[in-house]
Amino acid sequence: MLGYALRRVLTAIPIVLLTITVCFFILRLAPGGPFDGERALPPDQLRNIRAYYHLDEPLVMQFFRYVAGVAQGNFGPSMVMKDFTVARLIGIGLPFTLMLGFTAFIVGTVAGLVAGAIAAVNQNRWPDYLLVFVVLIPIIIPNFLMANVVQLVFGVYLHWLPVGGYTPGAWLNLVLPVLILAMPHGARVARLTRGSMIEVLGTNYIRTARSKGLGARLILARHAIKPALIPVVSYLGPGLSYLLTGSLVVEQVFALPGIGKYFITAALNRDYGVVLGTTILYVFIILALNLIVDVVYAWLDPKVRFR
Amino acid sequence: MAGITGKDATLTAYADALAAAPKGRSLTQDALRRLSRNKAALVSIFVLAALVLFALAGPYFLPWTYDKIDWSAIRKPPDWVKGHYFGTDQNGRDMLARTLQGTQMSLLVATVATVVSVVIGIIYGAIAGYFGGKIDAVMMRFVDIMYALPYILFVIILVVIFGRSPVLLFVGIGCLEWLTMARIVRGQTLSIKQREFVEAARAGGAGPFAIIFRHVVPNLTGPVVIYATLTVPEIILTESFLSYLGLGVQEPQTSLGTLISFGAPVAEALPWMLFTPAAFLVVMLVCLSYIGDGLRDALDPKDR
Amino acid sequence: MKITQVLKAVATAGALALFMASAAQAVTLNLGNGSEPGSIDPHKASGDWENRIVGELFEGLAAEDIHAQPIPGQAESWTISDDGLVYTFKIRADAKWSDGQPVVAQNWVDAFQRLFDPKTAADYAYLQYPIKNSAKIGSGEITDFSQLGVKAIDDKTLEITLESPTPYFIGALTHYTAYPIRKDIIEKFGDQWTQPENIVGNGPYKLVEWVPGSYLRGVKSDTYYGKDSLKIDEIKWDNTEDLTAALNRYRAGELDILTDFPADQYKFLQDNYPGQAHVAPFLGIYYYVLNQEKPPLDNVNIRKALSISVLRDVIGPDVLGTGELPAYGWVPPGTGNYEGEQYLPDWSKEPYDQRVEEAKKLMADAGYTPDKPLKLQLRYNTNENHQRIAVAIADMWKQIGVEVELFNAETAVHYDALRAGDFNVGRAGWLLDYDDASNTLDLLKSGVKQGDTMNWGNNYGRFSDPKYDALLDQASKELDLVKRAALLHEAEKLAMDQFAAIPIYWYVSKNVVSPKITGFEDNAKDINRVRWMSKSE
Amino acid sequence: MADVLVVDDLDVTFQLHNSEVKAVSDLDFALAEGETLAVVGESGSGKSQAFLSIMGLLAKNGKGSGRAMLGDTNLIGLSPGELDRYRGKDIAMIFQDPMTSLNPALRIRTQLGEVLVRHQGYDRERANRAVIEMLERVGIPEPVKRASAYPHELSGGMRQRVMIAMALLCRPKVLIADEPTTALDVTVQAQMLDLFKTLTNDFGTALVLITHDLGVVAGVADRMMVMYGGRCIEKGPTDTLFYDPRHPYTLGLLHSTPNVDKRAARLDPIQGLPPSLEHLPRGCAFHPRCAFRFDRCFEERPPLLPVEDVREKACWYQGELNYEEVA
Repeated sequence: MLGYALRRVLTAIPIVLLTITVCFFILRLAPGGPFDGERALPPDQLRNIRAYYHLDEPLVMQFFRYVAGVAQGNFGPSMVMKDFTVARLIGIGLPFTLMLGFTAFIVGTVAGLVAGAIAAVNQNRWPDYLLVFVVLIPIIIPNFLMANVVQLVFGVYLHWLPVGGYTPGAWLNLVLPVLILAMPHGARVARLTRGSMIEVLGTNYIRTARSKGLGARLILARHAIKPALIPVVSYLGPGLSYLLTGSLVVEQVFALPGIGKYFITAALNRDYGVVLGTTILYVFIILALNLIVDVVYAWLDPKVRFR
Repeated sequence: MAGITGKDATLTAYADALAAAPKGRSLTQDALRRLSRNKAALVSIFVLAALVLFALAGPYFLPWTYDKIDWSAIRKPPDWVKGHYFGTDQNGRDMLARTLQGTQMSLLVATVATVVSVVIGIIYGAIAGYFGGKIDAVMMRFVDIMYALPYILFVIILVVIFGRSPVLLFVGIGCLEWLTMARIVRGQTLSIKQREFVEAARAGGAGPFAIIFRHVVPNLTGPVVIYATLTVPEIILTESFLSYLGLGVQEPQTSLGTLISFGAPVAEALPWMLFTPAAFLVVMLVCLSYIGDGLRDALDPKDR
Repeated sequence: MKITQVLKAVATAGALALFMASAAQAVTLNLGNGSEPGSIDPHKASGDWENRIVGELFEGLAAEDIHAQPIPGQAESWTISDDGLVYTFKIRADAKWSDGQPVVAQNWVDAFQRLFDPKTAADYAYLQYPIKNSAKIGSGEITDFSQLGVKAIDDKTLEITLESPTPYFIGALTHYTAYPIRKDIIEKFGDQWTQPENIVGNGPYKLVEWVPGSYLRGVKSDTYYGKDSLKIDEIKWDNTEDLTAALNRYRAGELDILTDFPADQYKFLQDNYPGQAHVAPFLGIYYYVLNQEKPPLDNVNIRKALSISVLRDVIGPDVLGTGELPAYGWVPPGTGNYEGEQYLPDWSKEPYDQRVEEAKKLMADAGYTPDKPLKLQLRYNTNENHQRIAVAIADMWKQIGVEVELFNAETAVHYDALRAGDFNVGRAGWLLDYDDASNTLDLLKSGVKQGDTMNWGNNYGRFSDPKYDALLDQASKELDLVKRAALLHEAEKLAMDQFAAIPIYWYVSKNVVSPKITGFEDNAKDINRVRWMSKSE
Repeated sequence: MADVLVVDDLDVTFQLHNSEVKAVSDLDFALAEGETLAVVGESGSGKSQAFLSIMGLLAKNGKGSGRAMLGDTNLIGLSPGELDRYRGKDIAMIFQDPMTSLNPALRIRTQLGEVLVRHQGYDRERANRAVIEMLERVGIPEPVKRASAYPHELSGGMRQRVMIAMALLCRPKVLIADEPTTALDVTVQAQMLDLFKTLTNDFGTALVLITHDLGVVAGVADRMMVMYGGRCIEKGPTDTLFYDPRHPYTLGLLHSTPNVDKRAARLDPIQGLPPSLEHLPRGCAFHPRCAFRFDRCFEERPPLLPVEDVREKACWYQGELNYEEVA
């Protein structure tokens, strides 16, 4: 088990290296640079700045400089947010993004599981039809539209919740962002749970459990949930990845201090260091979470053992 | 994006079923029969077909084209006299005409991306499955890794490089979207290549690709159909996400995502700008979703 | 527990209670600042949203009054030599840094040396290039910083020498590039000196919190000489970028001022929040650059056809919805040091149909008709408003035989292409850095040969006319403001008659101001310092 | 001996899309304490559905009516909650496919122990000991180790033994075994039948053996009930039915089963296909395949009537059954 985890971590290294390499060169091939703003800089000014950030060196040199820096934990400076190093930006934004993401992840997963299970148990009766329809809504409506709508309804019209912004401790400000982030995730979990739960409830071993007179609640809790979770758990990896992309929008619309929106703005501004830094981080987080998901998977499905 | 509709789980289960019951054709026929009994799915098919037809043919019957500016009606609510049945945008262009054009564009990019991913998926999966062994292990490990990557980030980088050529962009998205298809095809190939008739074909000198296309691909109708119903909405939503980021298609062309991302901020001031494209998107995706659900139920060999 | 600990605890609790009590009364201004500041280092800042922060944390020799006109700031008075070249500033005796140290003349010497130091790589250093030897230091030609025209005579007396007389120089000193800095602090903290825990400023507010991606918070500085007249105790600069989201936050009462709003909501705001949306003339021009280096736009008649067939009157009121005024000239109305009549070409007074006919004829003469159209690529950076204008203008040009391909790209790519001359028609805009006509007219100056390359600066269209350059040169040496203005007017007419670019509209500033706020006066620079504002609950 | 289960007038109907199908009609039988009853029929004859309805395990669209008295309680029509007081305790069931009937995600110990915890109020530890004891009893080697195993770690025969152990943990009065040996190897089948015999004897449990395989019935069952088209068409002591079948279908079954009767020189399947329950033939459901049919068989359904003291059959034909005619 430990050896397995270790091997997984080791395989992560080439993946991260590959990601860095691809992103680095792709970004540099893209037209435009971090200093192509609305106003032309005088050539000597531009030369100064380029020298300051080592952009005047050959690309390969820059690449090795960057990789060497990353190996020492130095992600370099941000070329657009000049008062920050990439590491500091990430250091401030990451805890928030993780907190937001995990809260939404947990809320969405739990709500999705419950909703999916309720729908499955009531298959082809009104709670099922209702849930199947309700659950469609967050999946098909783009989240930026949804975010605008909830801001208007709950913030502007009803004055129930703050519309945006966040200061540490102001958890009310997180209700809407978490909602927007959690809804599509929860909806997908619900759909998957419903499907797999219906399948599990139709299996022979559930019939066996019923024949043992265990009672509906125990059957659901002990016999149905674990196997029904298997497809759900295998979705959680891609689902997390999707939560991250969702957090881009949510952070932007709700003015939250996470790292999600840096990625987009940095990609558009060609803030090379920030794009690379956030990408590496994302890949790491996702690989780590996939490892966790795999461990949970093995716990759920005894047939899977660590090889 | 991978997993928006949970298609992996669905399709993997279905592929297992296919591998277990290799009579692919009759399974598919069976499924169609079952599908025809699913009222929600049937209605959805008709509505979707009508919508697509309207999107394709509608523009020929409208008084305005999608790029024609009506200087006398800038940002005006619906006006039946002038023929702006769903109002105009801030450039005085007819919203209905633009929505129809946007629907065409969204369907086009979704189709392109889906076709690309199906093709790549079949080729990749078939190679992995047919040659097996080390090659298979390495290729499938690569797929696992790809699943782990946050590939919306790569999409954004692609957009940044490719600029705004929508077709090129969605070829790019298709190139990232093929993983599920590859897994299924591999599974199919693995099970089919064990069969006697494949041995016979091989003895008769048939090459791997002949075998794959004659014996594996015909069994994939079902998965491909489901895959398409589930992938199309994903791509449409991805496109709308990119539009929101300002990375959508070039004017005067438009897409549903672009229209919605312009309509969302003016939901109160110019509601008609949001309503029309949003209604099209919602109807289209609800239909696709019910069709997908219907197919999933229909193709599940366990008749519940 | 030891007695000291008890005392400490009591003291802390007391302080906390006091803090909370004062916090309850503290007047906080929630300012929707519209964007994440890239830097609040006065030498690295580059946007108006950064200015709104930096300008409260620091103060220059001159500051802006409620109408954004220069008034004495850290310098209580100054004298200008008769030749207009030497400025001597008397720094206020009570000017202090937020750590209590007095503000001294040397702080400006340090600041300007750092500003022009190539190693600082300051984007906007050129704004202070009127200062003697500054440009040469910036380009690395002079490495001895002591040759810079900034000298500390004594602790409270600063002398600045210019290259040539510059009528707007006091105005330029209100810009953040002319703020003083604390060299010791920068040396001590390096790149991190602008972080709240390190920064030392001399402005009315001091930074206490910076949450990237969300907000910055400043509180009244105890050491500011005018602290007693400040009505706002605390400023929260909010970074919400999404205009609709920011407006929603305003409507919910979370923000007091928005420094931009979606143009489409203007009517909605007027109807539902009367008097709160402020739209005012703003020193800036929105224009299309025409690439005059290569055909077909090297042909002045085609440029003319393109320009006169643009119906500018519909752009502001209808397409944008905020009523921007049509632009026919190159210098925004109301720009300083520009006495005289606004440039208005004759064709602008003709009816539009007649202009279209004339344009058609011009195009036909050049060999283009609607059947055999001229194909042009129109580039704009991704933005809904730019897009709308491009769509509208493409349609206007269609009738005269021009087929436009629209091409949008993100800002970095757009300007990269413009600078490389890789376009036909490109969208651009210019907001004046300082209130002087030369600031826009310089945009059309010919390129300067530097080494092997031509530096065209912001003259993306590469309009080049020696007569024009000569006029500007002459004006820059002219001490008499009236004569200078006449020369500049002549230059403007010269360029516009050759259709050096297509001006489209004059910018407006768009603010939303809560009725609770007083002391917010619309002005042409769109600079509204918080020190003049107050807020009622 | 007292009857432990008395079934009376049992009907099972399924609601289809726009029709109703009767899977079981008018089933009557009684099961005495410790007795073994074999229920024989082809697939679709309703034999499984009848017992699933007694266990309350019908699919959602199925419904049972009539009486199935377990002691004083009618199991038919009880709510699942009420049924749970009897299921697994007084009446237990074993299913055809041991491979899928155990929960793959739970240890054997858990799946067995929970029955005792639920019905006998044992604590975990005591349940564990009882489980290991029972595993040993059903012939599982190394029961302590196996108890901690997951189902996929056991062979098919082993799993069926586990199923038997599970069903017998509470020493139920009635054990219903639905094709318990079909999925197993022939050698294992025999061992399994032996085990059934021994254990039901030991515990005094009445056994219902549902099967299509007469070979299974021969050595084990005391009585036998043959079903066709959802009805019982012949029942009586196993020996008498084997050596002297009175219903043409029973006769056909005997001759289509290998290794049962030395009289059968050849192995002959019954001609034709079992009927679809949705479209049962008029009259006797078996008449399309019957060699002895005559006019009446087409028109009227024969009732189940006593033939001799101990046996009943549902057939109009009263003459002697000559096997050669069937063939």
